Amino acid sequence: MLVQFANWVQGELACSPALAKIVGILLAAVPLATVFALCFAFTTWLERKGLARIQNRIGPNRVGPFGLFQPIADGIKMITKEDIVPRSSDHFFHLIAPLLVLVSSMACLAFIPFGLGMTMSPIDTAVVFFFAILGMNTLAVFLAGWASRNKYSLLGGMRAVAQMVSYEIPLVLSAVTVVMMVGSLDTREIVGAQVVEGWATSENSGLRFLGQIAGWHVFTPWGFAGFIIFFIAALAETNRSPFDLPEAESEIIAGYVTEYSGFKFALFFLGEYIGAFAVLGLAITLFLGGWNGPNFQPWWSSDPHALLIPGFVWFFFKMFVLMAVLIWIRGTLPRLRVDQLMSFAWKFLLPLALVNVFVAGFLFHVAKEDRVWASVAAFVFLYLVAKGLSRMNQSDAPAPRKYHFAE
Amino acid sequence: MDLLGSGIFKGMAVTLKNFAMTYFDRGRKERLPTVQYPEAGDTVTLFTRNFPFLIYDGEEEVDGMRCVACQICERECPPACIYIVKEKDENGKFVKRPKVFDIDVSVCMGCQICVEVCPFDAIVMDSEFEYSKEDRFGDLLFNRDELLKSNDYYHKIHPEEAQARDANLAAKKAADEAKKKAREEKAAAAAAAKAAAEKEASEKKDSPEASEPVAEEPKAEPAAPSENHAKAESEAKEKPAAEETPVEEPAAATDETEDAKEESSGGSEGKETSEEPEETAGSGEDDEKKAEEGEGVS
Amino acid sequence: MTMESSVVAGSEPTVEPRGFELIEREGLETNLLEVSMGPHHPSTHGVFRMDVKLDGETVTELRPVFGYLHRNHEKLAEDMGYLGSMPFTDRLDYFCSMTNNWAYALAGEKMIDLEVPERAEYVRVIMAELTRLVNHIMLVGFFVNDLGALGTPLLYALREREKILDLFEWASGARMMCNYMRFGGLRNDLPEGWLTKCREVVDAFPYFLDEYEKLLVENEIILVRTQNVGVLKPELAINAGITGPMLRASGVNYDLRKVDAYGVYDRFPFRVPMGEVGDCYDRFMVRILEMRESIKILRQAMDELPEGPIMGEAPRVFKPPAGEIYGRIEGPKGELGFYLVSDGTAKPYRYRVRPPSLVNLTVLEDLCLGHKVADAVVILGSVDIVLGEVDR
Amino acid sequence: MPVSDETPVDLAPVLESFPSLEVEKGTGALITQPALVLEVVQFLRDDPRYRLDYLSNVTGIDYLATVRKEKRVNEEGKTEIVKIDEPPRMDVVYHFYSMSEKRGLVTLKQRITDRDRPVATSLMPLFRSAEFQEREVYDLFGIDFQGHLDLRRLLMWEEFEDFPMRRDYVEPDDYEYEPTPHGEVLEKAKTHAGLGEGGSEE
Repeated sequence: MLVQFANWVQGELACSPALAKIVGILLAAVPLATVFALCFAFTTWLERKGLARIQNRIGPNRVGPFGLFQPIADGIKMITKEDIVPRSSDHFFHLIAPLLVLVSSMACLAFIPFGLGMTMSPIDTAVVFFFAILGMNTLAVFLAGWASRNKYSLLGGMRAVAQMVSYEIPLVLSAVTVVMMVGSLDTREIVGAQVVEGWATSENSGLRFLGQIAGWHVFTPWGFAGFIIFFIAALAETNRSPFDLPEAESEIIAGYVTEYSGFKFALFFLGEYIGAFAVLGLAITLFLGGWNGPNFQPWWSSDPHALLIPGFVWFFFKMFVLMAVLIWIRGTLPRLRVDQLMSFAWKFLLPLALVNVFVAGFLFHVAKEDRVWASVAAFVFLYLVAKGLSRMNQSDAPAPRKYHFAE
Repeated sequence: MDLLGSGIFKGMAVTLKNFAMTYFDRGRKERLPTVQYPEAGDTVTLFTRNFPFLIYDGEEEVDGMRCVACQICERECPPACIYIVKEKDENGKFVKRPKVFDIDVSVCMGCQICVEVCPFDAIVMDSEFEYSKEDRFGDLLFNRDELLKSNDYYHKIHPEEAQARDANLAAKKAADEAKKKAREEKAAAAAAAKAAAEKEASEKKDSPEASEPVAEEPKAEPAAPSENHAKAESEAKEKPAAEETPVEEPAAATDETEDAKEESSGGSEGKETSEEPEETAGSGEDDEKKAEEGEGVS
Repeated sequence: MTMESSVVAGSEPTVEPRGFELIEREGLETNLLEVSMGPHHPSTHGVFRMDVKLDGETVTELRPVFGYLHRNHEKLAEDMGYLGSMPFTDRLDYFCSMTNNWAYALAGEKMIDLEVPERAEYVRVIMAELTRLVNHIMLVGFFVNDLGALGTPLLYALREREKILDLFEWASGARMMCNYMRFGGLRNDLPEGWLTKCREVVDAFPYFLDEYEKLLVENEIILVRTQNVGVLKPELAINAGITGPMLRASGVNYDLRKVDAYGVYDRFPFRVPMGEVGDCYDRFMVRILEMRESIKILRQAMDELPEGPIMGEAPRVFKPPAGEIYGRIEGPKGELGFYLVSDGTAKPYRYRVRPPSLVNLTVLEDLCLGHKVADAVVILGSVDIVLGEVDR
Repeated sequence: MPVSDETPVDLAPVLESFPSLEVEKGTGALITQPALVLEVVQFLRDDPRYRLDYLSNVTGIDYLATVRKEKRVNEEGKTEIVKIDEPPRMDVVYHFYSMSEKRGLVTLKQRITDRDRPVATSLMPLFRSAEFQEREVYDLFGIDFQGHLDLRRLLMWEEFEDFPMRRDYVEPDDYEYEPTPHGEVLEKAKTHAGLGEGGSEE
């Protein structure tokens, strides 16, 4: 709808191409910013409620029905709060850092196809651009830690750099498998490749239904392993539990956001969630079929490409499911230690991701015919590799112990 | 390690179960223990205690007050949050009533020691807990009139305890009555002998009858001055003897021993701490006299 | 911060200043990072400070600093009668007011040779074991919270603790500051129906523990975070006077409930769980296993609870003969001792609390050296301190 | 009544080895001079008849100069009350147990006669558990422990000057204004209100 509206406006403004371009960008950017700001608000509510239920509490229930207006109340509180800047901090960078986090996260969203024709910046090298811009996040976080002039902030900033740089490699490597298999860096093409064409446009409604799922990359051995690696690395990349070391509240207070208050803190908060949306959005695009989902032929249309449920509904549904998983993980797991975190990245995820790339190449080039057997073999192989790697890393494998009693 | 991360998945199953169970009725009781405070009721139990209050019997707040300003609670209060000034009538004599009875509830820790030491069941613990006030200092300093609450209220918040206390009081009163009667008879019989003995006593020693510990009942009239004087002397002799025994009589005995203990503890404290209210100075006597004043009320 | 102590009466104490040194590494001249963790740090369990020197993230020096909550409890107690200190003992270790009461009552009873009625002894055992449950469950909750688990286990622990606190409130009138025990017995008898409710709570507790263990014990992250972290050797543990679960986690069998058999503990068969390695995981597990043993004791004590008076022939105000006594019990945190010196008056001449938390802190630096900052927090969590008791 | 199952400790061997030790009347505590204490404790710790490997409690006691009354039987066979001048002193009290042998309790007191400049010997070289507890004694009583490696204030702040657990300690007169029913505190506080520092806003 929005797209059609945008096209119509651009058509009307065709007389002056420059103006049309600016209006076009605005028309794409404004809904993006609004929608994701709303998503952010809803996610904070969801997170608070979900965590509360996991912890046997009720959660916010005073502001609005089910506490739904709690994010608004929080927002008002954040905006009206005093903005405290430490006297000895680097004021300019202290101000810039939260903006940079938000901007880089927001920019990443531009490459995600939310629905058919709903990619804000449809370029051929979207995946590369995505990772390039995501890398800016690291810089911003370190800037915040450095500029605050606080030892905890500095520790948090350094942890963030170490962690994000290490986890970016398995993240990219697992994305590489998809790029290899699809043969394109364009996110739209990657989504398109996950539809089984023959089924999706067939007359049989059952096949049509399945056609939208069966091609998801997550159902292939390399895709499955890739998705798990990608997901774990995404947790670390977005500083979510159990990899939330840069802001580990039990060790370094709040890490790099220790010295932030008021609206700047809210920006960090917002930026982090938007970053999480972006990375999850990429995960959906790469492995979970993007905006495709089980769908039906609308009764009013005979167009084989027409869908009953619009694509963006599927996309946001998937995003919130993944978000819920993040919340669930956050409610359950304790945090890793710095050295364990790093060794997990370098000694486990990275080799596994590399092996996964080889497996993907093998399947793509060698075992084209015997697909089923090759797939099973690849699954088993990947599992064995993962297990072997974990064995190798922990020479004195921690295990539950038996205890004896003295009478 | 059989499966990678199996422990983690087990843990996640537990949290998922907890998440889901909060939406079921059975789970709600078990797993959602939150009480929505202002709407849902409080959970006051039988012995719930917060801060003390003073009981009065009947309708009249001040007249029905059980407290006789014996100051035992003031002395025993561990954080020293009670402050008592005795009331005097026009003649400068003490009335068995506190003029000032302040409790600084910002200091009070609700330990219930005052309730335990009170021989008159006059101070008990309240279960009220909503004490938020606008003024941090002044409003949290409760004076006598704020502290006074009726016995009916006490019956309402701690029924069993209140009944026990009432029964205890009634029994004590009956015992006192009987004792008073007996003493009146005794006093009448000994009156003549006493008058004669008094002369001797002023020079030498007291008569043996007078030296036995006589506990005055709470509701009794103030004794005549001459009698008082004699008793003061007798007590002065009695006290050191009481102090020598390291362990005093058990508390949970008849009211007579209880009274005796109050006497001795009150007396010795009166000697040690010179912070006894200076009103007593009006009588112009020494320590014994002070102790006796304390006695006269209890 | 100066490392020298202030000069006092007497000759100057011998202090070996542990200085601030520059370390050279591959031509780089770097400083150690000195971080003051606390007194308002999220996971120092109260107003506690660790002056930590970090080489990167590795702890090279750690000094515990405390006293922020110091109120000179001992001096206060010397200024009031024996009974007057009883409510103040509640505030030592505010999780375990019942055991604190008991330890003090025990010392006082030793001093004036008081007999405690049997029913009171049983109720004391019940209360003490409930307190142990409260303390250990809270400790485990906070411990996992220190590991970074966003409070989920902690809130489960709070949920269970609430039930026990309700029991305490029902019996004593207050949830935490119970002030329930008296020299020679208890302040009041258990109310009607209390025992039934207590049985319910105790019977439900193992199910909760099962769930808790499922959530935590096999979790790989907890395993890697706690095993072989902060290893306390038994020799050092004995020498440093470590007591309680922390000592037993190092494999030393010393439980005062067995050794002293105070109260009626000799009537309950129970086992004392032992650790082998002495690391954080052992300390964590020993506490969980102790809870299971506590439940056994509780069940038996409730079954055998005799009828009778709850208060012996005990005076409320007493003057013990001149002398001194050291009474100790196995508190949930370790040996809680009360040392009373009497000069024959109604006030103690000297009143001393032997706080298990304070003594257990002695080895904190030894445990933390060479580990990461994150481990220091976890180790502190496994030591189990309550600042009300450390600072007194 | 509360029984201890621990074996009572026979003090004879240690008294034999250290003839200068005394046993305090009434309490049964060993009394030693600061100079001797390390040897005695080492003996108690290492001798197989004791093996007191666990130092439980360390504390101090402050005794001011007092006159003690004692009943004595004089030459004529009559009891009379004798007044004895007790010089001021300080005791450092140690409670020892044996974890390995389940033995206890042995109380050891270091008696310091010079109360104005109290110097004791630290047990930290032998027992780590003395570290914090001796620091606490130093902090609250001002007893200087020779041989303690890290003798600093433990509970009071570093700038604090006096030793609060001493019997003659006078609390500083620095009340803040706060409405209280206790008149004299209020009066004291009011005098401070004018002095600026230490007083309060009101």
